[in-house]
Amino acid sequence: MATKSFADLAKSNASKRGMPHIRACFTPHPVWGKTAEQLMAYVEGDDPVSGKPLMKEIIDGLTVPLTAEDTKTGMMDVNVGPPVFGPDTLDNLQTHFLNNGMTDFLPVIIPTPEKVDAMLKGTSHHPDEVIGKMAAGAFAAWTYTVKQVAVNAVMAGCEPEYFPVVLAVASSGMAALGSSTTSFAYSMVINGPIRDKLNMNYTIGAMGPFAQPNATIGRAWTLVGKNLGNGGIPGDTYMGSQGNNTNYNNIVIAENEKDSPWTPFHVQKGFRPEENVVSLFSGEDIRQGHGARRAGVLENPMFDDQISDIFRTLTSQFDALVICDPLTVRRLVEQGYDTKEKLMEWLWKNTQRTAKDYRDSAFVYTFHYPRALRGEEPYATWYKCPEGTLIPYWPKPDNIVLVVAGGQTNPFFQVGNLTYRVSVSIDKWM
Amino acid sequence: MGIPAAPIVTIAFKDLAQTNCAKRGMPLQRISYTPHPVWGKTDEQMYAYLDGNDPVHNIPLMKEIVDSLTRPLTADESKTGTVTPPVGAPSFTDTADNLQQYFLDNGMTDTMPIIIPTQEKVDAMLKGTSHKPDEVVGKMTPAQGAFPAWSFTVQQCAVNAVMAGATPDYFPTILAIASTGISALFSSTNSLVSAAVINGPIRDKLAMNYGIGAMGPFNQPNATIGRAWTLMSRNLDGGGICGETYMGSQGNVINYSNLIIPENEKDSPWPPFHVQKGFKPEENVISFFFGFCITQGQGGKGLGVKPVPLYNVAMSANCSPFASLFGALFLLDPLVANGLGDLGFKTKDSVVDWLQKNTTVVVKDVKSMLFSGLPRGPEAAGLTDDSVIPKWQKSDAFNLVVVGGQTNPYHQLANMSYRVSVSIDKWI
Amino acid sequence: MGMNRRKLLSLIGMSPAILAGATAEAQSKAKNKNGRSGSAAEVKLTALNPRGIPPPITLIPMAPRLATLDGKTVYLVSDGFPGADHFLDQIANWFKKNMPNVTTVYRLKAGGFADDDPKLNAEIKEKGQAVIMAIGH
Amino acid sequence: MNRRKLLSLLGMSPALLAGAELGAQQPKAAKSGKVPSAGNAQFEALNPKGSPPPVRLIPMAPRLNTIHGKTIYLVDTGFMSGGVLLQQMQIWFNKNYPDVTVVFRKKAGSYMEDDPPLWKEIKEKGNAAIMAIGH
Repeated sequence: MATKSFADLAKSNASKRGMPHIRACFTPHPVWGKTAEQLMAYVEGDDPVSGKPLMKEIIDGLTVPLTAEDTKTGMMDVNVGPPVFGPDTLDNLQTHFLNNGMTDFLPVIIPTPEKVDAMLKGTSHHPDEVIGKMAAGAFAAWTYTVKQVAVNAVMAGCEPEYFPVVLAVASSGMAALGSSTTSFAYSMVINGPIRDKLNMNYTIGAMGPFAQPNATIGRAWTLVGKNLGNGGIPGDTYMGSQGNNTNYNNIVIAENEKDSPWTPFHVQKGFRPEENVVSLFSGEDIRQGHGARRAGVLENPMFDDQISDIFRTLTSQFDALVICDPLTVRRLVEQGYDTKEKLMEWLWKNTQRTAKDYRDSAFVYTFHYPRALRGEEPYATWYKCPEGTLIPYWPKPDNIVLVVAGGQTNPFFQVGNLTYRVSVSIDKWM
Repeated sequence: MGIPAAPIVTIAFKDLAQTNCAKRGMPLQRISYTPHPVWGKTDEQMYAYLDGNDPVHNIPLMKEIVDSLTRPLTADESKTGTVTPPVGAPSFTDTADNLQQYFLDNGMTDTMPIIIPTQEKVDAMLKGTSHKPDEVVGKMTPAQGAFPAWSFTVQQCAVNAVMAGATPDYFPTILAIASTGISALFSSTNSLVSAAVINGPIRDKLAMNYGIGAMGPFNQPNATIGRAWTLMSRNLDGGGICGETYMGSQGNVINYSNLIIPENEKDSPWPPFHVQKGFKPEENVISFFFGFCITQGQGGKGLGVKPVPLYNVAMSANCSPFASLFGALFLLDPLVANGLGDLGFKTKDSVVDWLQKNTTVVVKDVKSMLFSGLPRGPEAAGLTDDSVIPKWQKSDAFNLVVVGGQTNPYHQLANMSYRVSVSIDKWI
Repeated sequence: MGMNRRKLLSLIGMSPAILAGATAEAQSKAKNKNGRSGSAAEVKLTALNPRGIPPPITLIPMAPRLATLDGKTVYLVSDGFPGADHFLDQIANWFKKNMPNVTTVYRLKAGGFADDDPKLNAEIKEKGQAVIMAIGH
Repeated sequence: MNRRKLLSLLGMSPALLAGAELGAQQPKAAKSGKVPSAGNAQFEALNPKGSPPPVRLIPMAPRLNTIHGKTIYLVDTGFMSGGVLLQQMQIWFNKNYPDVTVVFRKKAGSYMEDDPPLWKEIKEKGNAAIMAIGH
């Protein structure tokens, strides 16, 4: 029994898991926040989807004998259409891709065999090599080959030199359009010489629509999520109630290594400086640092304090990805933070809240409380200690990621409420 | 002024200074540069700038300044008359692939694939409006006062609309956007962003998405109207050139497609946004917002485990990351709008009044902020460090719009202020 | 400092390719990396220019230079960006040390970065012979 | 439920389902009538989709002939207020089916996690289960 908003999802999910005729029934939506009386009215009322009395439908579902269809066994293939569309005009192909949910509703480069072959020259891997599995949310994971990724890279507008980065991202299996009622955001940080080889932008306008590699690699991740992971179908494999604008191109950050005195992010994760690496994040959003309590102070701006101040506005269900302009980093180094680790440690120690505020947060109850019950630390302690105890926002300093990007027109920083997931070598896909 | 002047600019603004001088009629101005920044440097460090070299011309800075005030002018430096910067040929002819490359290489796109704007496609787009192709729609500049405003015609808007992937029945909305002259790529060292809320029957006529995934990449009108705005902000006013007409130090991902928000009027308990602004319900209207960023509204407390979530408390708490330079634009899922009704907030004004009074800051926390929003003049009398005051003095800093597919009672919150509403019907 | 037309106009934010007004063909021939030249791919299209109409620019002749700064009064003007006042103080110190008979006068321009300050301009015109202005961050 | 409706539930649009050649269901010519010479040049495009795994069908468990005298488990998956809804259902059963034994249980872990001990208990002591999922 689910709520009305999940009707399509419930039926399609049941089908995908092998029970297409499951007798699901629905109550009005939502249940959360309704009083006992309002919920009794749900029980005594009708199923808003079928129009029949809810309880009668439940009892029938448990007692009406099964049909032949209900007891079928065996395997059922899922059809994704022909390997090739056309021949047809460019306009008709553009319309076909658009009308069949294979795009982000913006124009694509039509993936002709010539263009896909040109893209495949960007890697040494064989076109038929299966490189990953991807599932949008709790659905069956689809598999995909180098060539299938290449089709999506062409559509996004990538050049063949970008293909190893797209392959590295696709090989992670991390869907860019995960399905949850929360509208998630996704980010990738790129390190190593490839940033300059591809002419990525990590200075003025770094995260904006100003550089082809940044834009099209980010966009390819969304198209891969849609076409290779069957994600992004509103009401079915995408349930984000309001949607997230960053899903168009995702938050692509090439670290500004040359203007940064700190170790690059991939070296922190154990890679050598000359290796090309892409690191993936997922979470809520990205906000600017202007709301910090000492933002814009002229003398001695104390950016450590400002960053910590913004942290208290995040949800600790996700970690923090801080993107500092080199000017901000220069001030932080002058304050004594000559390494990222020193600042991560200070931020972790000095961003605290009471155990009561922690337990009050909705997300924490849904995701951390069950882990606390199983005795998993630090959640068990955070749920047992007295309400007034000051506890850190995150379990450890590593939950805070510092990355440098910006063109030094002003000492700014932005904070993503985003969790580090995985780093993948790009060189492996050259 | 008729008196020789020697401008000194920090090196980060080199391109901007040169092109700005050129655009204002003095392309050969003798500019000197210091290392960047000056802000926050000690007196000794600054004196070292003077003793050192101009990092661009590699000659001693002070010697250069004195020289630029005394070395006689060249002929070019005293020229008068006018010059019109060219914008290239009216059309370009090549294969589809080469044109795609040409538009990209010459900074006419957002670096992503476009629909090649052929005459046929532009003529088809022009059928979306009754206005003549050569009618001047308005003026636009990447930043008021900093750059001269360009003008543009219906046809030039149509070219950008085709490139974005829009269809002719989206064109009136795109023209309405252009007519405001608001650039989506506003140039400031801050990386600012724009939003546009759409009201009226046109939302359903164009099958816009105001349900599940409304602000994500799941709908053609939402996506292409927003993208057209960015393309127009590049091409119609020479904007979006990093280091010259776009100075955002880190850039902002929202600039790709901007926040195009069709309001979910049918599931909302309140009058639509445009009716609040004095338009009739059946009018098609687009309202503009401008600011720093948008958050998922999950950080604040108040959405706790209590049986009935305190939406108003959560909304107020979620304002904490924002500076008061811009206001708070709440994008409420219908579940939250209706949930507020259950909590006794029957009208938008009742919510806004509660928020304005209860979203507070302590004076000592904000007084050192550049954008502190502290009241000046009489209201500031009697304020001490520990006084608790509203974060925003006036309730028009708060705007509420309903959008979402009711899969969860969430709200998103943009640190943005309302600017203007314009009619779309005018451009049909 | 002679400046040819291309360099001058490229300063106004136009990339050279557009300046020359050349057709796309000449520009992107080398860049056609996108696969074989089958007949369909070679078909030519004509695309319209998406740009708006920039206003004409009135050239302003630069003011005649001074023969020398000795004995002159130089106004040091800040546009109000943080640190500019300190910076201009150092310039005043430099003049005191290296060109003692140059008189420097510090003024903060009124209004925001981009606002004009006619009152200040009038004062400078009346009492000063040169200006050094600090702009930026 | 015909094959088309079933498969469209799997997120495939009808056009794809039919696997029809694109050419076969040609959208009408460009609206502007005169089709430009370059515009009708023909191309092929590759399908960008990945490869979904086949789905293993699971037969549904045989139904009860009646719920009278039976034991029904009400399982709360941990969604906000889900438990409150099921408690109302318990009251409803007590009023309308007094001879039906109703057992309320909260599934362990967050909503996507399995709870084998609970399934085992329901299998042993229960005859049917009603599960509340969603917000």
